[in-house]
Amino acid sequence: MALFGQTIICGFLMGGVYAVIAIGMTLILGVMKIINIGHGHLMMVGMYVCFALFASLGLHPYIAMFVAMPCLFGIGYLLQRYSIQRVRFVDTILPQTQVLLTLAIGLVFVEIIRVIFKSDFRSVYTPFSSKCLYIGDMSISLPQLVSFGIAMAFVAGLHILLTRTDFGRSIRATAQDLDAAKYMGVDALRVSSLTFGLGMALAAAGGALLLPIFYLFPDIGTPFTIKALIITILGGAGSTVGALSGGLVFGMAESLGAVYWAPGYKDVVGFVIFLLVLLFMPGGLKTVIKR
Amino acid sequence: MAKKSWFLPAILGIVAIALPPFLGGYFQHILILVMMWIAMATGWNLLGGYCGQASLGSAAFFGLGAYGAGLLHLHWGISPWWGVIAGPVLAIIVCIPIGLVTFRLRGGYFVLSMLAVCETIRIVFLNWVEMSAGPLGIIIERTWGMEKLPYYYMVLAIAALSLYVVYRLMKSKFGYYFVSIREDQDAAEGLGIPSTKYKMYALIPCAGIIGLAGAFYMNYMAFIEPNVVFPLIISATMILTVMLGGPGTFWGPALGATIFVLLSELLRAFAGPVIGTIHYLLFALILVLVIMFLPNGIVGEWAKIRRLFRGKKPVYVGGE
Amino acid sequence: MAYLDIKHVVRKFGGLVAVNDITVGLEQGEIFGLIGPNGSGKTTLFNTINNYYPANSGEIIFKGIPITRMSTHKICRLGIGRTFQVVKPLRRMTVLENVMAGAFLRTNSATKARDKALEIVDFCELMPRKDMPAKDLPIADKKRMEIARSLAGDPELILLDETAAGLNLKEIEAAMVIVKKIRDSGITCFVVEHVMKFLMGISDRVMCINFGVEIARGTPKEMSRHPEVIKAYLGEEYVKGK
Amino acid sequence: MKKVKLGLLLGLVVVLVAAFALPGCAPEVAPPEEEEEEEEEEVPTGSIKIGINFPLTGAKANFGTMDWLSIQMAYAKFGIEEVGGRPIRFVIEDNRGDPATGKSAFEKLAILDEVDIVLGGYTSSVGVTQAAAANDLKVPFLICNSSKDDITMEGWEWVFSGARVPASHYADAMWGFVDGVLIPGGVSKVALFYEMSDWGTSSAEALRANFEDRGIELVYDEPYDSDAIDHKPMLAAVKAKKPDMIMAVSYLMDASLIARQAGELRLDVLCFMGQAGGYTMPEFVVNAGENANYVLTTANWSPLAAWEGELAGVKWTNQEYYEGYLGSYGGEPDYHGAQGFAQWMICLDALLRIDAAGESINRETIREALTETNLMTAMGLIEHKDWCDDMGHCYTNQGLPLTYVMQWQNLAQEVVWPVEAKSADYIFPVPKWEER
Repeated sequence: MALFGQTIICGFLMGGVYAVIAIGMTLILGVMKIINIGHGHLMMVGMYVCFALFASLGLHPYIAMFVAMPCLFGIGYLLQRYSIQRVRFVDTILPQTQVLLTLAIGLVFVEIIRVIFKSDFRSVYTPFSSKCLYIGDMSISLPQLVSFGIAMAFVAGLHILLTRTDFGRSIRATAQDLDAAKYMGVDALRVSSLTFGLGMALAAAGGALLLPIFYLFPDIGTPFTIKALIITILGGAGSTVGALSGGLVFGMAESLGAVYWAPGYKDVVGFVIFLLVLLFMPGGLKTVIKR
Repeated sequence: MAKKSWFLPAILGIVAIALPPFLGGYFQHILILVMMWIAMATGWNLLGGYCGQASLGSAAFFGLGAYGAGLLHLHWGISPWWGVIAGPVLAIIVCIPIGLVTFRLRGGYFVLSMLAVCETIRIVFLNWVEMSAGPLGIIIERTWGMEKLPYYYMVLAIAALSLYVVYRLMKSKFGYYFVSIREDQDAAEGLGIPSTKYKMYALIPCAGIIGLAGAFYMNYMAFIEPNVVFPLIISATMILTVMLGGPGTFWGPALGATIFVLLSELLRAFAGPVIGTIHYLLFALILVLVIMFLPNGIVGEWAKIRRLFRGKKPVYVGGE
Repeated sequence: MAYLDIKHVVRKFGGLVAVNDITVGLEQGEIFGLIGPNGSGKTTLFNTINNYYPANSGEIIFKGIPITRMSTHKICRLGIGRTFQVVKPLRRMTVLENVMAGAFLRTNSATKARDKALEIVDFCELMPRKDMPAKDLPIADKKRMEIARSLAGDPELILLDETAAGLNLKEIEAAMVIVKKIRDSGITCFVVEHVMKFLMGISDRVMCINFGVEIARGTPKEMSRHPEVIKAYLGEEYVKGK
Repeated sequence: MKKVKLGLLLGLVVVLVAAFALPGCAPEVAPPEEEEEEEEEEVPTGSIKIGINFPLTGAKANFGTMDWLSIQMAYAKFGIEEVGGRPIRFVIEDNRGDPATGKSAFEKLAILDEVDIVLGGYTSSVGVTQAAAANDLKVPFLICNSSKDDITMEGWEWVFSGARVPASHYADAMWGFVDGVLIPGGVSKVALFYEMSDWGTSSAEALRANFEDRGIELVYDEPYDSDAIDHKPMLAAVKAKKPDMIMAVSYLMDASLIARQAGELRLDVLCFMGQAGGYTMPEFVVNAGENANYVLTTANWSPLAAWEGELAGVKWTNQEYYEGYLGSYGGEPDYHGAQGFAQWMICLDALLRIDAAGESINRETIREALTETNLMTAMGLIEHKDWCDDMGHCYTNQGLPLTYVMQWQNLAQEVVWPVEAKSADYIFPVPKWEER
């Protein structure tokens, strides 16, 4: 029982952090129909910004986050505006050109970081990092709990942004029907650039939340890209609620897999979910939730 | 689609056959890699470039090909050269169910599903130690030690074969149907083309060719383990080589693979000592620029390149 | 038993009933026109015939073979070709290659397909453009190419969807000539048209539908006077005026 | 279309020509060492070329770089810049931790640069391909880190692995400790989990066998994915099995993560034993903090090991290497670095012995000299011997550096076993988490 409870707790808390990382992805996929393979790598850049601030000024990632996010927002905006946009509507034989472009961009960032910080492993360990609450035999890691809280705050904030503000509306309009949005006078390029920036900023936030409980090296990105993709598909592109629920479900699936199947196979759980959702529930969880 | 022209193949063939014996082992090794990648890129191009089903998981077929050879040796002590048959067969057997599932998806989702499939296979091979020796990998005795020419001519044959297969396919009904499916699946259906069936017809030779390359890799490198033959980077490299040369063109992938291997090796080995560890950064940057400015690859954008060299400003199709 | 029998076909999209209990029979060798205002369900009816959208109820029988649940490409193989209202050219293939793609339906040899395609291209007066990439064609030629493409598969019945839409008078004339030629070569034509003039000129029988229901049927002459039709097209008062 | 073809043809020809022409002038381009850029114009013909083949970029670069830096340290330390009037020159090749690239690099070193000996070998998969190439091309190859047993089990006579420890022998010193301390201390149930890699799996095989010989029950025995983000589920499962001892084989950061999360879960055991790797690294204590305390680990090198000796008239001590590295590169070295340091000592020693014997230095003589290596190094006394172990593994040119059991005490590593080498007493059983 304690084991099961512990497993659920772990999955749940990780899921929250995954959700933040995935929301960036889901926004970008939803609005621009771009699958951003470089997502995890840009998250890694955000983490390094936080790390640099921690190393130099001793800022805790939770604070450094608010520096990292604007940085990544800028990077994302520029990337989309001047690089990805260029190939988006180009008439290419492979329709997936932008996917590959994001892949290559990811590589570039990894190498840039590698040149600056080397391939060494970094970590931001504060005594707080291993504080815990104990319920009977089960433990809840405080930093994970805090991360979870912040994560939820971001999700809520983003949800409000998308539903209450004009900018949010224009984003959703573009997501639903690009041409229609254009006719209604939405500056699609601006919206998509801002969305991409936003997505990157959220990725950075996710990275910052991860930093105290995890560690850091230039190639950290790929597994997170894949997790984010799975969650995005699971939750349904363009939906914050979807991403959140997807994140939680995925997090728990992962830890349940690790306990009751085998730690080595836990990733397979994710992929299986991914394929099943793609095939039998194309809309993802959001369609279920809507009803 | 490739037009009939014996000129180019003849010249290249002569160069490819006649030159290597006069080269040192190192260059022979590089040429072997070039040929291996030509075969893989050409195979990928059949499904991705011509049939429009770009897959980010083709490393699965490479790995299966390699393991098809390796497992023979591991379990039954059979010479891995039989893998040249077993590898492709294994790849094809596995690719059929994969196709049946993933071909139900279109566009980006197909790309991702293939990625998921490939990663799943990698993890299974890592964990299922009794079947695949897991991360311990498989070591074999190499047939020829430092003698490289046999390997070279073998892989040259593989590359030539793959080019020939694709050439014949694209000249035939299949070629027209593949491209029709790429261009507009609905219209294709309306013309009486069973699209899923023909995607299969594209996938099978694709998997076979890549599997063949994998089987060769096993025999040449003499060591494989899942993280060496199934990683995302191999799938990605296949796409990037094709992107570089020109998807949906006959010579594109071959050109792309050649440039890709030589460029990365030149940067690493000969620029590396001068510019230090940033050589890979340079490499990645070049990739980005190519994808940005030559989205249809060198062959695909040949007209644009020529305009560039004539000093006229290239015009971008679509764009902003 | 008609050549193509459409019996009580219904097709719904969510709440909206796009095709509501249409029943019609086509005779071999005729040009049958289907008219109706925009959104009256003409194209939807076509899409149910070759099963892009499966019909919710009712059945479709071609040459005595029920094709209601048959997959699109099989239906085509059975001898029903079609063109699209929104043209779907195979963009990066040349006109000739487009037509060849159609021709391969009946042959496996590239040369045979090529000859067939050339013949059809000539038939549709596209010769001068045969090596042009389809995406660069003007709209009129795109539509013509689509006709050629489906003809290449030797259909016995061809569904022509708004062939005249967006063409100028001269082009319409030309199109009419071609459709006539097709019919004369013994192929039954089922023509959906928005442009009255086009249909009136060529069709033997015309059916008019609105909101998915049949409102009139008869010869072109009758139709042009039929109050319901005029109402559907021009509105109530014109009927009174007449 | 025709034009395209023509252009293409030209393009291909140009590329091919370039490919063959450029490398031709390569050896001049390749500098011996970063800091010797200027002299590299006229390289003395008769120089002794030392090939360096490590991952210097890519994900594995951290250890590759550590090896290379340590080799440079040793080179500077012993100050021998020429042997028998022939200057020593390094030719650096970066393999990105990818076997195919590693092979390319090796071929280039052996064929193009005509090096006399190659130092390299980090990660099992690269190491094994390099070793195979070395044996084919008949180039002496000093392998530094790659732990894969098979590398020296193939009977490759050109491959020398004195300083590196085969994966299945990392824990040798531990068994004494197990028999002498743990079993009497009441350890009967062990939970074993290991990184899903060659090193992890081969280690696990050896450990499993030895535990079972001693009638110790393995209550948990699973591989895990070393770049997993959250190891708690696995640890929770382990906890549920109530083992007396944890035996963990971990790569690097996952080690500290596991130690930390074990603490968070209050996973109480009599003894948490790590298998070298991550548990011995400086990063471990940085990232695990307090949780590092009392963790025991096997090790095949320690800055505390009192190795010392004299080579080429220069006195050295193990401690000195450690401090030297710390001083000049601002980071602590671990056993990978020490192996690099040792490998240069072995290489230099061989060169000097050949010279002393008045023979000319070439691949053949180097190989012969290496077979007679008997040298005290930073990894202890190194000999290249052929021998078999009780698992039926037979090795060629394989040394067997002494291994230890160490324990983290107040955030510092102490050698606790074997007793004669100990720097502190072991603490066993370790206190419960609540009581810390």
